[in-house]
Formats: sequence, C-alpha cells, structure tokens
Amino acid sequence: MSEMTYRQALNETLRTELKRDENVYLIGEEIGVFEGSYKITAGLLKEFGARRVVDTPIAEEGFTGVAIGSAMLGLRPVVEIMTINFSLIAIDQIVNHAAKMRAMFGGEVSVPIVIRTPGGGGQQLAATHSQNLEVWYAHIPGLKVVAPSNPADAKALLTASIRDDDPVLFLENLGLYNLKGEVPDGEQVGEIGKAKIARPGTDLTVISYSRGVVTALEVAEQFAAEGISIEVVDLCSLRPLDRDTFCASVRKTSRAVIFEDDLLSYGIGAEISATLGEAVFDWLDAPIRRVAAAEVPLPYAKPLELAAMPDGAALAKVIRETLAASGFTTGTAEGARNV
Amino acid sequence: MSEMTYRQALNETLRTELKRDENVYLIGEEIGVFEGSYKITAGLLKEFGARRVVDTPIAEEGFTGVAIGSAMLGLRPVVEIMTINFSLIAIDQIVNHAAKMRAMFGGEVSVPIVIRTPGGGGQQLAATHSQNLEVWYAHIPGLKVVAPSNPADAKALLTASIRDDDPVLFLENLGLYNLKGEVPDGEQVGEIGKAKIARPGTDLTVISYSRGVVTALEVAEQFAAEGISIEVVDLCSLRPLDRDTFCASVRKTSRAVIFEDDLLSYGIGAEISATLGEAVFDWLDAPIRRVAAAEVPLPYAKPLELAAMPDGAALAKVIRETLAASGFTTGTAEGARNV
Amino acid sequence: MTDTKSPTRAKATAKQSGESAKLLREFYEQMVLIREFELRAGEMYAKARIGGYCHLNLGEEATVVGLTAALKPTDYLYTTYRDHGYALARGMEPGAVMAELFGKSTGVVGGRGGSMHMFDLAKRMMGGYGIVGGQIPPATGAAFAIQYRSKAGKDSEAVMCLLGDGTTNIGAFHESLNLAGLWDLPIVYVIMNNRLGMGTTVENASAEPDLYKRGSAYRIEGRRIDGDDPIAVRDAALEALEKARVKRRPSIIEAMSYRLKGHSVVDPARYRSKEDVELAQANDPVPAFRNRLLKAKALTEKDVDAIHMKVDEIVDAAVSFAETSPDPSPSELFERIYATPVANMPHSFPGDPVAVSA
Amino acid sequence: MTDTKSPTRAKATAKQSGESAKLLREFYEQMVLIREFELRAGEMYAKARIGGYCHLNLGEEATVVGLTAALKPTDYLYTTYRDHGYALARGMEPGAVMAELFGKSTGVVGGRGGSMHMFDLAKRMMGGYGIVGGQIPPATGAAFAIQYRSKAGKDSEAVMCLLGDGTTNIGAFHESLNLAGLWDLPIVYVIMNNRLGMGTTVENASAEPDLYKRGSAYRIEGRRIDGDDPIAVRDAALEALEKARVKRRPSIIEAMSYRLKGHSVVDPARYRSKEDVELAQANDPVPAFRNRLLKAKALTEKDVDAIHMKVDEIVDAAVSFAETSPDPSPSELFERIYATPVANMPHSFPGDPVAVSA
Ligand SMILES: Cc1ncc(C[n+]2csc(CCOP(=O)(O)OP(=O)(O)O)c2C)c(N)n1
Ligand SMILES: Cc1ncc(C[n+]2csc(CCOP(=O)(O)OP(=O)(O)O)c2C)c(N)n1
Ligand SMILES: [Mg+2]
Ligand SMILES: [Mg+2]
Repeated sequence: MSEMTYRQALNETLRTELKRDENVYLIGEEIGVFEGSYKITAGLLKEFGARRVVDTPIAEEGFTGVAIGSAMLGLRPVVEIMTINFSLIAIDQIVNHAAKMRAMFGGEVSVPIVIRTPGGGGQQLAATHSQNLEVWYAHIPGLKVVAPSNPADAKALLTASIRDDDPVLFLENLGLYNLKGEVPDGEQVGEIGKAKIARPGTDLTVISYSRGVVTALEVAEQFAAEGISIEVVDLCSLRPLDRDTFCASVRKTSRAVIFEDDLLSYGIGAEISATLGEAVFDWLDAPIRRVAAAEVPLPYAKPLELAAMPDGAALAKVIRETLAASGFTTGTAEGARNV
Repeated sequence: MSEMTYRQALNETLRTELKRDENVYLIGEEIGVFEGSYKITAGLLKEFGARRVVDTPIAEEGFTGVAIGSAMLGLRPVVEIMTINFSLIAIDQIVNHAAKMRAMFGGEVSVPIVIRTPGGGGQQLAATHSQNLEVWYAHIPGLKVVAPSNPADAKALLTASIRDDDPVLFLENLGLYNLKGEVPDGEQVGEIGKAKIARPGTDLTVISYSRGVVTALEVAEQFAAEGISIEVVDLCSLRPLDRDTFCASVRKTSRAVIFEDDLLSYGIGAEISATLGEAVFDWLDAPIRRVAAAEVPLPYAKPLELAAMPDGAALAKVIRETLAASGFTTGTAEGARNV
Repeated sequence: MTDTKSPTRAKATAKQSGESAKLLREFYEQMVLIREFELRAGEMYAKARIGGYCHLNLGEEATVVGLTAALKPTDYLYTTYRDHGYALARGMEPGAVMAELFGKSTGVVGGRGGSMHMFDLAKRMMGGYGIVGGQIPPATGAAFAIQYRSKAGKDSEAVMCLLGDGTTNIGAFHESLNLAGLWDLPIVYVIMNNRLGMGTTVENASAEPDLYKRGSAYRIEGRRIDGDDPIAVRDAALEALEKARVKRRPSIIEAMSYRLKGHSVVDPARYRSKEDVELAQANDPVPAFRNRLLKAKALTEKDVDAIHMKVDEIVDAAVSFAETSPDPSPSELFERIYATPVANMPHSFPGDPVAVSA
Repeated sequence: MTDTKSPTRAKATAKQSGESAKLLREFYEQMVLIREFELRAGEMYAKARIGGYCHLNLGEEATVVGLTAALKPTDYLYTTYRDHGYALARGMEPGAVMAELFGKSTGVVGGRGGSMHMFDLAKRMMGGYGIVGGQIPPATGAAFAIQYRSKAGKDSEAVMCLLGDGTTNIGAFHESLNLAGLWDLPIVYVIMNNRLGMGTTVENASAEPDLYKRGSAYRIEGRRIDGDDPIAVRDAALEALEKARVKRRPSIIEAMSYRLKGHSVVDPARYRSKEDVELAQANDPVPAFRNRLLKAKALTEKDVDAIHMKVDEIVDAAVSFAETSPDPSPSELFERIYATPVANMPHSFPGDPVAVSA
C-alpha cells in the first residue's frame, strides 16, 4: 500500500504497462514535451522516448483513428483526449469505427484501444469545456466504459482496460486528479463491468460513479453521525452496467438516490432509476430521486456554475426528503430530528 | 385535408417555407441535383435555384458549421444530414457550438438552424448506418429535439422548427418516409415541447415517439379488439420533454410500457421510466417495462436484424405481462383469456 | 479557374511490352470476374436476395485489378463501401463474398457486414467502410503500426488506402494526410476519381479539382493516372508502394475512371447527362483492355470465350453457394461483438425484462 | 525536409512613410493597452479574481492591432480563446472585458463566457471560441451569409477568421477552406503563427510548416507577413479584405510572431528553450514599435509617458469597474439560453424533484 493521488496512480500504471508490453504506446496532444495538459503523463516521454509516447498535432479524429488502425494490427494504444469535450471531434472514429469494427467484420478483428479522457465541470471552464458526456458512450454497444472514483480503482481499472482486447473509454475527472488514496502495490487487475459497495449501509442507497462517489461518501459520513446508515454504490463501469449490485443494495435498503455530475434528463441516473423501477419495484419504499446538474450550458461565473452543479448539500437534502417520504425514523432520538 | 406521405409533407413544408421567407435556405449533400438521398427535397432545386438549395461537398462538419455561422447573421438554414449516423462528423459543431453559442455569448446571438436527419434501422444497412442516436441530442441543453411520427405532425413541427429561433434537431426515420396520413391544408405551426395523446385509452399507457408510435398504434388497435384499452402517448418532442402529458396519462392508467427503436440502456425510455418512477410512483400498479433494441451494433443479415429490433410482437408481449403483473382483468370474458 | 477544372484523361503509361501474355490474360480474367460478379450482384439485388445498400465497381475494374496486382500478400488494404471487386481481387472466395451479400452465415464476415464491409484479416483485406472517409485514419494507423514495429526496406509491409473523389473534402482526409506526411508513414492513398460522389461532380465538390494535387498542403507527392489501364495503375502503385517501403513516405495516386452506372444499384442516375453516360461507356475498361490484348495478340478470341465461360461458372457457383448457405441464427446475436468477455454484458432481446439476478 | 522547416521572419513590408504620426501613435497606444491589460489580467488571475483558463495575447499585440485596423465596422471578426486583445481593439469597453474575466454581470456576455468567449454583435466581434478550430466553419458561414445577401464590391462586408498555427491541422480547417474556395466566399483566414500550439512546435505538428502554403490544396492564395509589424499586418489584411469584398475570393495570411509567455497564465512553459525565450523577448513587438516610432520621430519620449499613463488609468478603471460590479444571480441561471421559449423547458436546480405538474 502507498498513498498517492489519482494522477500518480494513472501515471504509475501507464509506466508499468509501457514497461510490461512493447505493444503498449501512448498517443495524444501534449502528452510528451508538455508532459500532459493535466500532467498525467509527466516523465514518460523522457523514460520511454518518442516512439512510445507520441505527441500529436491537434487532430483528434486523425490520431484517434490512427490509434484504432494500429490496434487492428495488434498494437495497444492508450489515447489521451485532453478533455471529453474534444472527443466530439473524434467520435465518429470511436463510435462508428472502434465500437463497431469487431461486430461489423464478423469478429475477425479486435480493437484493443483505451481512450483516457477527463470530464467534469467546476473549474470555471464554461460551456464547451465542462461537459460530462459519458452517457453517450455508455449507450454504445461495442464499447466498454469505466469510470473509477479513487486512486486504487484508477490503477486497477486502467490496468484492466489496457489489457482488455476491446475499445475502452476510460473516464477521468478534472476534479479527481488531486484526490489521494491508498493504492495496493504490485499488479492489480480490476474487473470491468463490476460495481462496488463503496460503503455499506442499511437505510438508503446512494448510487454514483466517478467524482460523484467522493461527494456521496462525504455525505454518507455526515449521516452516519446522525445514526443514519447510507450505503454507497460505486458503479465503476457504465458499460457493461452492473445492475445486480445496485439492485441488490436497494432490495436491502428499499430507498435509493442517484447522484451524478451530469445533466439530469437522459443522464446516467435515468438508466439506474429505470432499472430499479423495473427490477426492484416491489422493494421500493419511496420514489427514486436523482440529483444531477441543472440543464444549462455551464456558465463561467462561479455563482452560476455553483448553482448549476449538484453538490453534497443537494444530495443531503434529497436523502432527507427520500427518507421522510418513506416514513423513515432512526432509533437514535437525536439524529432523527433532522430527517 | 389531403392525404400524403411523410416525405411529401416534408417536401411541401420546405417549399412553403422557402417561398415565405427569403432567409430560409436548404443545405446538405445531394439535396439538389440528386434531389435528396431519400428524395425529400425533390423538385426544390429546379423551383428555387442553387442559391436557396445548396448542394455541398461531403463535409458534414464544414457545411453544418457554415449553416450555423450563417444563422448567426440571420439566415435560417435547414440542413439535411443524410442520416443521423453521419451527424457524428458534425456533432462538435452542433453540440459544442450551435447548442451553446447563445448561452456562452450571454444571449447576444441566436442560431436559428434546423438539422433534419433520419435515423433508424430495419433497412439492412448494418452497424454504421442504422443508429438511433437522438438520445444524445436530447441530452443537450441549448438544443430542441423534435421527432414527429406522422405526416401531419411532420408538417406542423417542421414549420415550427424553421420559425423557431433556436437550433432544432428534427428527427426523421427511414421507415416513416412512405407512411401516409391526412394532413391539414394551410399554415400549421406545431408546438415544440408538447406531447400528444395519439390514441386515448384507460388500461395501460404506451409511450413512444417517431416510428415507434406507428407500431404502438397498431398494437393498441389489436388490443382494442380484445376489449383492452391502450392509451398511446406520442412524445413528439424529446427536448423539451413534456413530462406532464405522459405522467397524467399514467396517473389515469396506472400502467406504462415504453416502446422505442433505440438500444435499451441509456435510451430515451430510461428517462421516461425514471420520470414516471419518481413523479407517479404512488399510481403505479406494475413495474414500468421498456421495449427497445438489443444492445448490439446492428447486423446486416435480415434474421439477425429482425432479432435485434423491437417490434409489435415484443410490445404486445410486454403489454400482456404488465397487465398480468398488475392483476388486470377485462370485463369481456373472451378478451381476458389472452391477457 | 483554369482548364484543369475539367480533368482530362491521363496518358496511358503502360510498359505493356514487358508484360507476359500470361499476366495480361490474368488481368483480363480478373477484370471480367469483377464485371460479371457485379452484374450478377445487381440482378440478385433486384430479386431481393441482397438488401441494404449495394455499390458496384462497374467501370472501375481496371483500377481494382491494377492496384491489387501491385500489393504483396503482406500489405494491408483499406477500402470503401464499393468493395466487392477488391475482395475478389485480394483473393477472397467469390462464393463467400456473394454469401456475404446474401447475408448468409458462410459470408466473409458471417453476414454481419453485408456489401459495404468485406473483411479478411488473413488476406490483409482490412475492410470496406461505409462512413465516407472513415477508413482513412485507421489505414493511416495501420501504417503507423508498421512504422512502429519494423524497419524500412524493400520487404517492408505497406498500406494502401482507397477513397473516392468526393471523399477528399472531408476532415478525416486532411488530418490523416498531415499525420502521414509528418510521421513518414508507409502508405499510398489512392483516390478513385470516378468523376462523381453520388450525383456531385468533382468540380462542384473540390476547390482543387486536380485531386492528385491535394497532397501539396502536406508535402505529399501525387500523380494522376489512367484508371482504365490496369498496367498503368499497377506500375504507379508499385512505385508508390516502393516509396512507402523504402523511404517510408506517403503518396497519392489519382486514378481516373468512370462510374458506369448509378451510385448504388437503386440509383437510376437521372442527373447524368447523355454525353456523360456515352463517355463512360466509350471508356469502358473491360472491352478496351480486351481489344488491346487482342490487338497485341496477348489474347485470342478463343481465350476470351474460355475466360468468360470460366468466369460465368465461378459466378454461378458463387450464387449457388450463397443461395444454399444457411442464415445466421438469432441465437448468435450477441456473439462476435466483444473480444474480451466481462461481467454483466447486456444480452437481452427486445421485450425481455431488464436482466437482474434475484 | 527543406529549410522552410524553420520559418524565418518575413521582411517588414510597411510603407511606413505614408502613415500619419497620429495613426502610428494610435497603433502604439492600442498595443500598449493590450499589453497592460493582459499583464493585469495575469495578475488578477494570480489573485484568483479570474478563474478557468486565461490565454493572453502577450507578444501578439502588433498583429492584433494591425488586423483590427484593417477591418471596417461592418466586417465580422471570429477569433480564438486568445481573444482579449481583439475585444479591446474592436472597441469593446475595457471595463466590460475585465468584468467578463471576473465573471461579473457587467461583463461583455454577462459572465457567461469568461476569458475564452468575448462577444459583441453590435461590434461584429463574433466571439472567441474554446474548441480548437471550432470558429472556422461558423466564420465561413458568416461569409456565406454575406454572399447570400449582397453583391460584391468595395463596400461589401467581409469576414476575418483568426486561428493559431496548431489549428491548421484539424479537419474543420480543411473542410472550411474547401467550401470557401469552392463557393468564392468573402473571408480572410489569418493564421497567427506564434510558433507553438501549447508546447508543440509548428515543425512537429504540420507536414507543411510553411503555413501560408496550406491553401494550395484549395487554390487559395496565402502569404506570410511579419506579425510584429502592425503596419505590415494592416496592409496585408487590407489587401486580402479587398479581394474578399471585390473578388469574393478567400485568402490566407500567416502572421509570424512569438508567444511571450506560457500557453495560458498557469503554464510555466518549461518545455521552452532558453534561446527560444530570448528570441521571443528580442522580438517583442511593443518596444520594437516604440523604438521605431521614436526613431522616425513619430513619437516622443513624452508621448510614450503620456500613453502609458493613459493606458494605466484605463486598465485601473477596468479593474475597479470589474471589482465593484455585481455577480450574476443564480436566479438568472435559466435565462439567455433559448431565444424562443417553448413549453416544458427544464428549469430545475440540482436536488429539485423532477418537474411535473399534478
Ligand atoms: C460521412 C458520410 N457522409 C455521407 C455519406 C453518404 N455517401 C455515401 S457514398 C457518398 C459519395 C461518395 O463519393 P466518392 O467519394 O466519390 O466515392 P464513390 O461513391 O464515387 O466511389 C456519400 C455522400 C456517408 N456514407 N458518410
Ligand atoms: C479540439 C480541441 N483540442 C484540443 C484543445 C486544447 N487546446 C487548447 S489551445 C491548444 C493549442 C492551440 O494552438 P494554436 O492553434 O497554435 O493557438 P495558440 O494557442 O498558439 O494561440 C490546444 C491543443 C482544444 N481546446 N480543442
Ligand atoms: Mg466518386
Ligand atoms: Mg500557436
């Protein structure tokens, strides 16, 4: 175990995989000389040289497609798209090509490519630089989409993604890079397609992923002080989606709130809620609520940005409302008052 | 009233709007000399000339962006993107630019552009030419997304879209173009953001949009013969989404099934189901089921394509299962047997 | 604009004298095979044996044969949705190609792809692609992989990437050429200039209608050749491939040809002028090459008959094979999509309840 | 590759003699205003008054001033995220520009856009854009609208579209130039070659590093000019704009300059060599232009002091205005997004229940 940031976990994993397999190479804008727009690839050009760490022109469609073509021939590119907002320029290559090639070519070829890209608002980067578009990718068969919420999972899932023979969109978040956590030493290969109980609890389930889990865990901790036991499910993967894990949780707690950074309508939370509404209908004690972003192009000004983005306070409020709607009371006299 | 196909309704509406407003022009690939890949623009080049009906090179990003820029200066382009699959090449211009400009520029500019594009599978066009990606656009604030299911609505909503000052994605479907229906004569301006009761009923609500509504109406008709009364809600608009109308319907029927052409996970149906699960929780007599496509890149071979796409039989089956799950029985002895 | 707006046919550059009669006959036979296969595909489409889109190589047989003749088995070929001819010329079984058109399980990709998506990794036929320009970045990536893994030299692998005239106007073309030029990648971009992208002429689509010059913005050399002369095509391709192998430099070949029929089998091509159609027919490369060989005595009328008979048999056999092959089964719907299976893959059919274990 | 890989500074082409001292002083004053404004913006960023990304025009003042001087009020300007200088030079209030950086309601776009999105329809400043290349198609579309609505002629409107050197490698550049060339659109594409896209040199990004030649694939003429000479810049821009107005032909200008600091204010630019930094500083256009004017006696030391004093006052006032301006209110969150309100707009704040009327 060592404590490190999410950024360091990514950096070390990339280093380990570059060392392990000569077919692994990194490609993207400013990942070499500039050491990465968010410094995820710091030091790697120096260590592995320009053949393995490839700086590209500004040409997301071109270099993502190049990575795809090289993967068809057996290389294992790890592409960095500087932010998910810019992936729109490459999306024809990702969705119409990488995701479909194996199926469309009858299983004759595989496309072992990882696309690393951070999403997320909250840095005052305004409308075009603050999006969470992972739900688009999660919708697409042929892709796998993972979204780890902490340094240990970042390591394990990035390792798994690089070793996976299918195209994987690896979602990061600008707000997570400096997050610290304990990371197990040595080889760790995560399981794509599996959710986790990030914190066990009995009274209500909060379901989230990526940065949302951090807030969910903080809020759960606050409720614990009141004697209210919140279970937090970390989806970890968005495609495949591990319905079993979050449905089992809600069968236990009978109450669910979904917390996500993205816009409400047609977001990730919609699928979670729809799944629960169908699969655990008889267990639900209250309507499933979603806490998500206001549906606006994210404004630059801090007060507006804050107003648009979901936060712990909004989550806590909705947890309380959900508990109240189901007639929940705690055993502890003190805690119950606030519910 | 005149009977005409969906194709004719679009063609006549385009003609009318071109005549009405000199600022309206059409732009896209093969819409002029070729008369449209699906002949929606037949005859218009001859009638209005190359200034108003602009054939473009194959450059979806370029010509969509050109349309956007011209709209910033007050023109009212109607863009045809040959199929929604190719919109991925233009999506940065649509989502990062058209959708965001007004907000990002503080309301200083508007972008009155319509993007007409057909989606849908079922023509054996295989994985890259058979997608329904409207949910991506429906997710994006700044856009409006309409998806009419019949010739009359196609006319009314296309008229409204062209006269609307915001960017509108106007979803068509390859399977709808030959659909016939009565279309009111004279000016008809539809209301964007409003759903419709396409068929009133009392026992169960089927919610759908675009081509799905055609199947839903057929299935409802079959059930009527058994004395089971299905209400069909046609969403008409996907953004804004008229939650009031379908929630009111389900408050009345207590049962809902969602029918859509798109892939199940993270599809349009997820949002409908999540909304119902939250807003009409206490009215629901059975879990809300979704009938949607299998999550595969659509294969070419007909038996595989058929197996992957939702049809009337699947919808009927799920309606029966939903009725059964809620202990529904009809008054009519004969009909009830099959439920 | 200058006169180059109406591209004139390039002069035949074939060093025909040096070719063996055997090779010339083989070329002719391949051209005839493609011609007959495509005509039959059109018929089968009319009979609804084939669905979806169906784009034929009619009129482009000389280019197809010339290009593929220049490729080594170790080279990689990326092409467009107009790919049947390339599949055949690359050595894929005519029966398996026809079966793919029929959507049968014996098709080259098991009926998953259909007309637009011929693929065979062993033959290094890296696919037909339906998104205009979509093949160009992956093809460039294949060249990147070659560069990554191996040294330049006469025996180096190389990539050939086909694209249509209309396709030169899309962003992927620009981004890919820039990368290939910048990184010295072993690739040959072949622009199949058949004068039209659907109904749009080159002059109405490209601000630089001399398409071989479009590499100028990337310091990539280009040349225009007569696409109706298979020998000229092969020679130009050999030269460009050599440059890719030895110098690791990309290049452009613009092969001039005529599309004989509509854009796809359902297109009556009414937008086409009578003169244009006549010109296309007058330039039909199959009879032209036949007459040339007859004249040069590389071929006799008897040979011609024998070739046509042989080809007819092959195409008949392909159709029978396709017709008698089984359909893929719906039970296989979720196969061949992912290479690495993981937990919770969604394998529900429409109408199934959402899959959650109790 | 050839020697053009290291672009040498173009010769100054200014017909300086013909300029009035008044105009030269105005140019200098504008350059100083941009310089001081940008330095102050950097300071304010360090004090966390400004958030997000903040890209400065430091080192590019001569180009900004020369280009905008060539524009008529009726022309349209599209630029990049590196847009403060253009906003100022286009006549937008320094206070409103600084207030935008501060995210205040008095900002040019009410605090919605911040540094990257200066916009003013009345001034025909059509926006800074944060997606690399994103401005190019809309700018081309503005030229399309001019073409659609009006006849060519000396008084015609025209469009100027700025882009960086690194931006020439993206697909949107290619598609737009092709359309502009094909359709004869009145637009001038100005490539601001500051030698770097973030940390990437032109030579490592563009297969044709002589960027003014990149129009060759579209028959669009280009020329390289000294971006550190405002007069040369203006003259080249005037000529290109005239061509756009009268001949309705697009053109490219490549303005050579040096980025004085990092890519954005948070970038220490450690990847930059000492020599490169020294070269950039040696070429700093602000002192260079001052010395030139002093030498030519178009400016006295007293004038210089007066100008600096005046500019300081303007920038101080801008900061005070920004600091004392009110924040936008969260209650306005759903305003200014749609131009045509329709039913069922989603106006929920995070944590609100989904909005359904009972
Ligand atoms: C991105 C995209 N846009 C549009 C289409 C529709 N389309 C298919 S083929 C074609 C014309 C291509 O012309 P060209 O490149 O000259 O190739 P040809 O068909 O002549 O072989 C078009 C517009 C498409 N498949 N993909
Ligand atoms: C599509 C896209 N890709 C990447 C980025 C990140 N990015 C912002 S500026 C920049 C460099 C641009 O360089 P250049 O065009 O030379 O302009 P300069 O910053 O030098 O003015 C990059 C890569 C972006 N904003 N958009
Ligand atoms: Mg063509
Ligand atoms: Mg630059």
